Parts: sequence; C-alpha cells; structure tokens
Amino acid sequence: MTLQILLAVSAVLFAFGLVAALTRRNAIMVLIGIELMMGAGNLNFIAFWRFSAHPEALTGILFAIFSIAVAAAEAAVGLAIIILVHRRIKSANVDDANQLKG
Amino acid sequence: MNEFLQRLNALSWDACSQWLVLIPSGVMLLAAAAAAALRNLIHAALCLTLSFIALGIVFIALGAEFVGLVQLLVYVGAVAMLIVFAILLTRPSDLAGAKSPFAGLGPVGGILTGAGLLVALLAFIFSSPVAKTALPPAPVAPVAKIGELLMGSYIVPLQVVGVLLTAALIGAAVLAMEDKQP
Amino acid sequence: MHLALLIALVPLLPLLAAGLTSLLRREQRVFASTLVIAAQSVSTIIALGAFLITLRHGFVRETFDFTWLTFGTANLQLGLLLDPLGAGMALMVTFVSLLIFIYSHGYMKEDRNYTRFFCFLSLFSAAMLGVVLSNSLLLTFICWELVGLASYLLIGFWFHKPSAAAAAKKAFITTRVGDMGFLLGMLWLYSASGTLLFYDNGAGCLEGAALTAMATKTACVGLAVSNCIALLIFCGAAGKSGQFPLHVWLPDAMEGPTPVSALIHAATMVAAGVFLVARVFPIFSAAGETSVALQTVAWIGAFTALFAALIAVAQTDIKRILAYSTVSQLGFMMLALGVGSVTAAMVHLIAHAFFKALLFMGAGSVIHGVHEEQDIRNMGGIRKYMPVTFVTYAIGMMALCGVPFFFSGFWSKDAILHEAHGWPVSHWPFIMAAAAACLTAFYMTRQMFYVFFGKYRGHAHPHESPAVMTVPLMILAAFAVLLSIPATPAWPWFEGYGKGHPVTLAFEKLVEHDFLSIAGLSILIVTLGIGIAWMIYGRRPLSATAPDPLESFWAPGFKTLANRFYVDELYNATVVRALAGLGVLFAWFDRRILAGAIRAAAGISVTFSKLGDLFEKFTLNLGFDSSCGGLRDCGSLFSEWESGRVQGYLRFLGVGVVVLLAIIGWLFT
Amino acid sequence: MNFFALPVHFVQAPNELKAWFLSLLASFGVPAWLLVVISAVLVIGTIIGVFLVLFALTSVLERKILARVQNRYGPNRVGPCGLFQPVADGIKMITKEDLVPRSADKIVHFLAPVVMMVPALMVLAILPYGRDMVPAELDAGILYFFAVGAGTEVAVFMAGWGSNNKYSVLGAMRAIAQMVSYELPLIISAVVVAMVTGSLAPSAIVTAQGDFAFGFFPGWYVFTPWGFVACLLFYIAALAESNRCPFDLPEGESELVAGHLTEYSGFKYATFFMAEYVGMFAICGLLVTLFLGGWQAPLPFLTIVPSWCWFFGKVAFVAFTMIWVRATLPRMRIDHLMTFAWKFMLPMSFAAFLAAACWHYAGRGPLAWALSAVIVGVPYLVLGNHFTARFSVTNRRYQFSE
Repeated sequence: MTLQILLAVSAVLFAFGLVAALTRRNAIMVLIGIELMMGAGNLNFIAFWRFSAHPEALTGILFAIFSIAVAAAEAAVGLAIIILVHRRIKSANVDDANQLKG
Repeated sequence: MNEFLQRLNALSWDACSQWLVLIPSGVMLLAAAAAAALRNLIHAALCLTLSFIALGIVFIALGAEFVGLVQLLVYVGAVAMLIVFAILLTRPSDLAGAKSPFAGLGPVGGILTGAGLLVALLAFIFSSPVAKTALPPAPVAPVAKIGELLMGSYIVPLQVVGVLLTAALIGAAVLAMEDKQP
Repeated sequence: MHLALLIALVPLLPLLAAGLTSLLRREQRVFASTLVIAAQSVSTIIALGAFLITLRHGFVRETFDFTWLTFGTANLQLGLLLDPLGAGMALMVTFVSLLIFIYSHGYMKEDRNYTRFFCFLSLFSAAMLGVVLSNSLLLTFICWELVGLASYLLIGFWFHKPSAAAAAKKAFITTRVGDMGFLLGMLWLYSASGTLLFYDNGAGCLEGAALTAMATKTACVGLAVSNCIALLIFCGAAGKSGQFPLHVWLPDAMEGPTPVSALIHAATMVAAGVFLVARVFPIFSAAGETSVALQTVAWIGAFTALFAALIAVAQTDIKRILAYSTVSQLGFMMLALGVGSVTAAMVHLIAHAFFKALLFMGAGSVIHGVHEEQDIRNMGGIRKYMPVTFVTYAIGMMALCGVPFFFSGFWSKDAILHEAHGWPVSHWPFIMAAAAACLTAFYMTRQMFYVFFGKYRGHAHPHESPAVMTVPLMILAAFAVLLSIPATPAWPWFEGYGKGHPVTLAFEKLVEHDFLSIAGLSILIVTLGIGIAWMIYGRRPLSATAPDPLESFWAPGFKTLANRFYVDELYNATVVRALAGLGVLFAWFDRRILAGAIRAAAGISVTFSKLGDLFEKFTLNLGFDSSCGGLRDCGSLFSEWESGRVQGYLRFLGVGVVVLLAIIGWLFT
Repeated sequence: MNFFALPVHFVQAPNELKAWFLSLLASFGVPAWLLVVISAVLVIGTIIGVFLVLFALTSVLERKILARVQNRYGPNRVGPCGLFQPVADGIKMITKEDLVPRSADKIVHFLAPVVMMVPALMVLAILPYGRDMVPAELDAGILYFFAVGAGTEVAVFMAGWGSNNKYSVLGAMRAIAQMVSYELPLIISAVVVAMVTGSLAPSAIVTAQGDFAFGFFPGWYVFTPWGFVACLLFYIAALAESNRCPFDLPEGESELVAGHLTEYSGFKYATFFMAEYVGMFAICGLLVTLFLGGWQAPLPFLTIVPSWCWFFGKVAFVAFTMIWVRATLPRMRIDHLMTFAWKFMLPMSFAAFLAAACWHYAGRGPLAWALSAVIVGVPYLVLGNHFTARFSVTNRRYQFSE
C-alpha cells in the first residue's frame, strides 16, 4: 500500500462531495456534500501523518481532531440556518432562498 | 505462552492491515457515491452515516485510533443525527413534491466540474514523487500523548475550538429558537 | 507566597462578591449589599496592610508571577506586583469605592434592581484593582477590558432610558477605539521585548535590557520603537481617561446613577488611564526625558485641561460641569506625566479622587434632595436646606479650585504647574494649564452660586439626605483637607514614598524662590477666577429663565462652549457619516461595477446567441436547429451568471480551482 | 490496537483454559493465522454466549421481581419456578409471523434490528471482566464504548423511519432526542473518571481503584464526593440511554403504542429486545468499571474469590437496581425529561468535573475531600432548591397541547 492509493481515495471522496454540493437541490444535501469533503480532508491529514517521516509529532492527528470539531460546529450552525430558512420560506430548496437577489 | 500469543497477534495484524484499509475505503466510496446520488434524503443521510463509519474504520486501521473513534462519536453520534433531524423537520414541503433532486442549474455542469477536479487531483497524485512513499512501520499514537499535546503546544487552538463550539452551540440555539412574535 | 495570596485577595474578594451576588434573586437586597460592602471592607483592610508593608520597608517591589498558558516554546505569564505606586492606588481605590458603596446603599434604596447594581459595582471595583495590582500588561489589559465592560453595564444601568443606553454604547465604543491602540501596542511590546511582565528580575519589559533595546531600535518615520509602543498604549489611556479627542463619552456617562459617576470619575475608570501611563512610564521615557511620546502626552494633557475647562464654563447640568472638570483635571495629570513627573500626577490623581468623589456624591445628595432635578438654574439657596451637604461640597469645591494652603488640590495642582513651568520644550503647556486652573476656579464658583446661594428657584421641597449618604461625604471632606499635609513641598512625603527614600521636614523649601513664584501665581489665579465669578454671579440674584450673564455678554462664544465646541456634531458629521458614506460607496460599487460587469458578460453572450439566431434565420434556415439551440443554451448558461444561486457561485469556484490546478500542473511539471 | 490480545494469568481459569487449548492446537501443527481466528472466535463466542444466557435469565428474573414488587407471582409455569420461560418465549418469537407494513421502507426496516444488535455486542469488547480479562485492550476504551454506542441511535432512527408509521417516527424522534441529551452527562461523568485516572483505558481505571484505604476501605471512585455524584449521574443517564423506566417515553404504550418498535414482530422484535438488554448489561458493566471498582473485591480478604465473579456480581446488582427503579417510579413527561437533562444533569456533571479537578489538585487528601464535597454540594442545593420550588405541589394547572 502506498500513499497514492489513500490520496486517490480521498480525491474521489472529495469529488463525490463536490458533486453533491454543486448539483443537489436540497440544502441538506449540499451540507452532506460539504461533510463528505471535510471527511476527505481528514483522510488526507491522517494519510500524510501515517506516511510522514516524523509520525511521533502527531501533527496530522491533532489537525484531524480540530478539523472534526470545526466540522461539527459547522454542521450544527448550518442545519440551524437551514431549519430557520425553512421556517421562513417553507422550503429547504437552495434555489428558493433568493430574497437577497438584486 | 504469553510470548506465543503476542507473536500471534503481531503476525495477524501485519497480515490484515492493508485489507483493513482498502476494504473500508471501498465501502466508504460506494456509500459516499450513494449519499451524493440517492433521491431519497433519508437514504442519502443513512449512506452518509455508513460512509462516516467506514472512514472511521480506515482511520483506526491506519493507526489513528483516537481520531477514528472521535470520528465515529462526532459524526455518527451527533452530525448524522442532526442531519436526520433536520430532514424530518424540513420534510413536508420537500420530500413529496420535488420534481427533480437537482438544483435549477442542472446536474451536468456540476458533475463536469467535479470530474475535472478529480482528474486534475489524480493527475497530481499519480505524478507526484511524494505520493510514492512506501509504508513506514506503524507509528503509535498513544492517547496520553495526544492529551499532553492538546494541553501543551496546542493549548491555544484548543481554547479557540472551545470558544468556537460554544459559539456554535449558542448560535445554533438562537438561530433555531422559535420567534416570539411571528 | 502568603503575601502573594494576600495581594491576590484584594481584587479577588470583590470579584467573588460580584459572582455570588449575580446568583442572588432580586429580593435579596440586604444580603447583596452586605456581602459586597463586607468584601470591599476586607479588601480595603488588606490593601491598607499592603500599603503599610510598602511604607515600612523602604523601597518595595515584590512580584508574584505564574504561567497562564504554554504553547510551543512561548509561555504567557501573568502576575501581581506590589510596589508603592500600586499599593497607594489600591488603597485609594478600595477606600473610595467602599465609601461610594455605602453611599449607594442610601442612593439606590428605591431602585428595583438594587441587587444587580451592587453586583456590577463590585465587578467594577474588582476590575480596577486588577489593573492596579497587575504585573503583566496582559493581565492589565484583561482587567482593563473588564473595567470597560463594567462601566458599560453601569452607565447603561437604567437602560430603559434611551439616552442611558446610548451613553453606555458611546462609552464602550469610544474607549474601544483607544483600546485597539492599546492592544496593538501590547502586541508590539511582546514582539519587541518577548515578555509582557513589567518587572521580572531584570527580564521584564520595564527593565533595563528591554528598554534599551526598544529605545535604540528605530521603527517608522524616525521614531524609536519605544515611542511607537508608548503612543499606542497612550491611545488606550487617552480613551479611558477621556483625553481629547476621545473625551466625548465621559460627560455622557452622567446618564448612569450618581454613585456610578462618582466611581467612574474618581476612583476607577478614568484613573485607569493615568495609572497605566504612570505604570509603563519607563517605556514612555525610554527614549529620553523629552521623548516624542512624552511630548505628545504633555501637549494633549495641557490642551484637554484648557479645552474641557472652557466647556465647563457654559454648562447648566450640575453633573455635567463636574464631568468636564474631571476631563480637565485628567488633562492636568497627563500634563504632569508628559513633563516627566509621575509623582505629581499620582498625587493629583489621589487627591482628585477624594475631592471629586466628594463633589459627585455631594451633587448626588443635592439631586436627591431636590427630587431628581439636575439643572442648576432650577436650584439655588440650597445651603439653608442641606447644611451638611453644603459644607462638604464647599470643601470639595475649594479643593478642586486649589484654594491655598489647607486643601489638597492646591498643593497637587501647584506641583503640576511647577513641573510644567520647568519643562524645557515649551512654555505653552504651562500657560494653558494656568489658564485652565483659573477657569476651574471660575466655573466652580459659578456653580456654587447657582446651586447654594440666592433664593430657591425650583418647585420641589429640598431636604437633607440621610446619614448613610452624608457620613461618607464628611469622611471624604476630611480627606480632601488632610491630604494637603503629605502633599506640601515642605514634607514631600509622596515623593519619598514613591521613590523609597526617607522624608524630612524642610520648611525652608516653602520659601525657595521658584516655589514662591509659582505658588504666588497660582494663588493669584485662584483669586482671579473666584473673584470674576463672584462679580458676575454673586452680586445679583440669578434667574431660572433669563439667559446666563455670560451669554448676554457674548452670545455666540457662550453658545459654542455650551455646545461643547461641537465635537459631538463634528464626529457625527465626519466619522459616523464617513462610515455611512463608505457603505453607500460599496453598495454603489456592488450595483454599478460588479453587476455591470456581469450584465455586460450576459449581454455579450446574449448578443452571441442573437447573432446565432440571425444566422439561423437568414443563412442556415433549415437543418441547423440543434446547433443554434446549443448556442442559445450557451447564452442562457452565461446569463445564469447573475442568477443569485449559491451553487452557481460554488460551481465557478470549483471551475476556478480546476483551472488553477491545471495551470500549476502545466507550469511545474 | 490489539483487538485479539489475550494476556494470560495463572489463576484466571478462563484465560488458562484458552491458552491451553490453543497451544494444544499449535502442537498439532495448526497454522498461526488459523490460531488467531480460533482465538478470536473463542473469545467472541464466550462473551456472546455468556451475555445471551444473562439476557435470558434477566428477562425472566425481571418479570419475577416486578411481580414480587406488585404483589403477584409472575411467570411460574414453565420449568422449575418458571425459569424456562425465556425458552418458551424464544420459541414463540421465532415461530411468530414476521409482519412488514406494505408502505414500509423494506430495506431500512429490515436492517434496523441488525444495526441495533451490532453496537450492543461490540461495546462488550472493552469491558474488563476480570483480572487480565479484557477482550480488546484498547488505549481509548471508554471512547470506543461511546463511539460504537452512538450506532444505537442510528438504529433507533432506522426502525422508526423505516416503519413508515407516525407513532414509530415520533417514538424514534423522542428516543434520539433523549439519547442525545443524556449522552452529554453520561460522557462527562465518564470523562471525570478518565481525568482523575489519567487514562481512557478501562483496565487502567479498574487498577487505579484497587487499593484499600486504612487497609479495608475500597478505593472505588463511588466513595469520593465527585465520584458519588458522577456515579449517580451516570446511573440516571444510563437509564435514559437504555430507554428504561422512568425514561421509557419512546416506548410509552399509553401515548405511542410502542414507539419505534410498533411495527416489529417475531424474531426482529426479539432482536431489538435482546439488543436492549445486552446494551443495558454493557452500560451497567461500564458503570461498574468506572465507579464500582470493576472486578476488584470490596474487602482485602475477599480477593480469593475470582475477579470475574465480582464483576458479574456487581453488574447483577446494578441491573437489579434498574429493575427496582422500573417497578417503583412512574414515567416522566417529555418536557420534564428534557428540562431535567439540560438544566440539572448537565450542570451537575460540570460540577462533578470541577470537583474532580479540585480533588486532584488539592492533593486527594482530606482537604480535597472537603473541597470537592462543597463544589458538588452547593450546585446540588441550588439546583435542587430551584427544581423542588418549581415542582412543588400547587393547584393544578391545565396545559393544553397545541
């Protein structure tokens, strides 16, 4: 097993997340896509840590932990916003939230 | 006797670690693809959960046991449940009447963008000499050391993350609070 | 260790009391005030003990440091410091605060939120004590911001009044402008000296090595680093101490309850700025006795002193006059610091704290007595109804004016004038300060005549305040007189205490030539001020409706003064308007330029599709529907650029990343 | 990272037996990888077997204890004293028709009981059943327990949503809200112990509780002020996590038929039932590990009794108290339940956290004792006062649902 495989897996995961975030109509699906991309980022952290010359510094691990914490905060706030928007415009569709359009 | 069992354990671990990474990776990618593509939101969320679980297993198999468990705890225990809650709370207008699962721009451009990015990334990954590093011996990441680092060198980021999470908690509560005057 | 614990208790006790009080219910009034006053008393006693320690052992400088955070190789240390400067301040702050707390018990008796009030008061005092006793600029900054927070809470205590809420916001935001400078200065200091501890056995930022390094390195426009840092820190001090041009919040802070005004103006908030400059004085003077930083301080101080005194002449609100007098007196203190005399500044700070607290509480007593009337034109003749208040207020007024010999203000102000006179750079600050002193005597006498003499012009029934309010007044009055003893040049006790050498009684200093000339001058100034005021206001009965005698003398000038030189209006017209204008500009930019660009792109694409359309219609009429359809799709795709769809933007982002990656790949492989 | 490690100790009969068996196989020339598999299968099989027997026993004992409390007999027909009742129940469950609603999401509906069962069994891997008897000696065992345990919520949701029944969805939502809310105090009170021990490994936590004060008083964490509070919080949160009375709202039959279990019958229902009980044992086991000294004997001279006996004895005791609570307390109302979690349990667990920190830094002596007692006592009095004031007996007020 080489680093290539892990990075390729992570790239594919990122692409899936990006496609979901770009094409899906429901805001929650967009959020799911973003979470997938975050997961890909974390996989990269861990992969580079595993293959690094100084794994005992644990840098990748700590970065991944912080990244997970940030992702959790982002999900909480993002979903709260989606629920609030839904309450306002009765839709969770990203296309319908266009009140700020000039 | 004890040494015999220990030797056994070490042997078994080396033999299966590569497959312990690759098989969950495959599962994770399949689940992620399903999560991105499925029309039914709940199914998508459940596939996302499966993908997170598989990702956690990949982390554990790569030796980052703590991160893997945190990943499971945070994503499966909290984020997935939040998403599911949000889906159920926003369901009535959306699950039934959606004409197309895709946004108004249509899927083609998005998929093309994603594919383009994937091709670019893969080209880099497969041409880079860094990525050809062979697998070094398994590092150890003892929890105690992670804790020491978090409370030592990384104390400031830790505090900042604490503030961030508190702010997110309060912010989410305030955002989702019922309006007193409708 | 035990001493450190004891010192830490001084700010911690009020803090703890504030914390506990915040948990109490609104009805538990007696418990709250007892708790807060008891904590404050204990911390006063401890501060007294600390003061005695510094008194007994010659020159004392004890530091107690501990590490707050360690990250990487750097660690942030906080610490406490016991030296004459801090101990004297701490004693003054605790004592004056204690008296104000007791007074508040009487003043706020009727208020519904009595418990909350005491909680905030205690927090205020704790924060200020933290500033005073800290040995680390970082801890100072933390407590400094806590002072700001507490002042916000207290000024806006009656937040249901829109003016009070606005005043609280104004105080908070105006001081924040200065604090930004303070923060930058602190960061620069940390990067320049590697530590934020004041004194650390030779390694602190106020000690030899660091100072030399900062003074010798040059930053921008030929200024030494120490000067830049000092000026940035002075921004913060100017904000808190209400120096021009950040003085605008201080008079508005009168919207809070009167004990708060007393606390802000005497013991805590405004003193913080002066104290800060005194504390980091070595940085200011690192580049020489007349460094750029010190000159700036001196000029701003002198200007503020004169400027605020001028404004005070034309005010009619009893508390507003006192507020501008505070600004003016703070200018005096800054002037003293700027000309290099920490001692003179601190003496004046402490003396001023006592008599200004006395004046504010006296004013509160008057306001209380005439049923919440604050306009001096509606008062008059109150000395008959409130004799205790009158006598104590008169003592405070005479101390503030600098009436000779028996009042602390005379000696402290005299010392400042003396120092300013000896300043080698310029004589103008001295002249401005002398004029300000004259004006001080004038407006205070004017106020006395309006409030206490003549016939009562209001409609309420004035009455004397209860003992819980008058006893603190009497104590403060006693101090306003007694403090004159250690402030005379004949027994320069403060100077000796601050520098740690023994003090001897030397009456011959009183008859030295340069002292005599300055003292004579200041006696003359005071007499002049009081005399003119008596001529204008004392000889004829005053009226509530007729214009002020000065106004009938020179109306436009008086109006400018009464409107505070239009500084607030100036800020509204410039800063506030500028920000609003910036917003409009951005909106215009957004609408015209950005949207225009997008529209142009869309127009181009639409033109292309139109061309395609024409092409189809007139040239390739048959069989090319599909290709032209493709062109039209292309056009509509382009026109979707201005869709307002978030995913569209995200898509552009993705495409951009791909393109960038492609470019990088093409360039570097 | 050693899931299959099995250290051996002479007096530990089960370990000894396994080692002997494996070496016997090795002497017959069985390849090493097969030995590993056999070793794992042996351990896993033993654990599953033991817990299934425990489940069967408890299901009948619970009914008998409940009956005793309610002054009636309970099952007493099948076998001696009705002890074979679970066998009869099992046969009944397996032979029952497996009903799936027509409109249900078939796949999710089918997967839910499986997903429910997996974490319930997986968490058993890190419990120290006796001295040197940890199936998986994990560095972050406690974290593993909670991380894997989070899967239960997914299963509950799948069951509720997959049934396509409004009672099921409501029940599942309630269950998830309740589990998420009570997971906080649960985890924090476990973190308190980890913090004091300085390790997340269950075996280290048990070892840390092994000494005796004054030569006879066990050093279990439950006997410290913060530990006592954390233990009670953990116990209450454990009741809520395993959806047991008085927190069994998700399955409250008077309101929601049977919550997320409404549309399940036959073997799937039995699986849920089993998973719930195994989950209960697991969380009792964790409670015993964290606070009640794990497999440590309560008195020095009692160490001659095998350690795993102590572990299972304590688990049985905790499980008994849970049954007792179920027989005694009425069900809570949903808003009371949430209020209790967020406004009482959470602040109290923070207080326990603080108290433990003070206990550690004050030197773990008598002073530390007094200090931590004050730190947990004051919030308890304040919060308790607040709550009793709110729930004091007054005239009835009617609240109408909207």
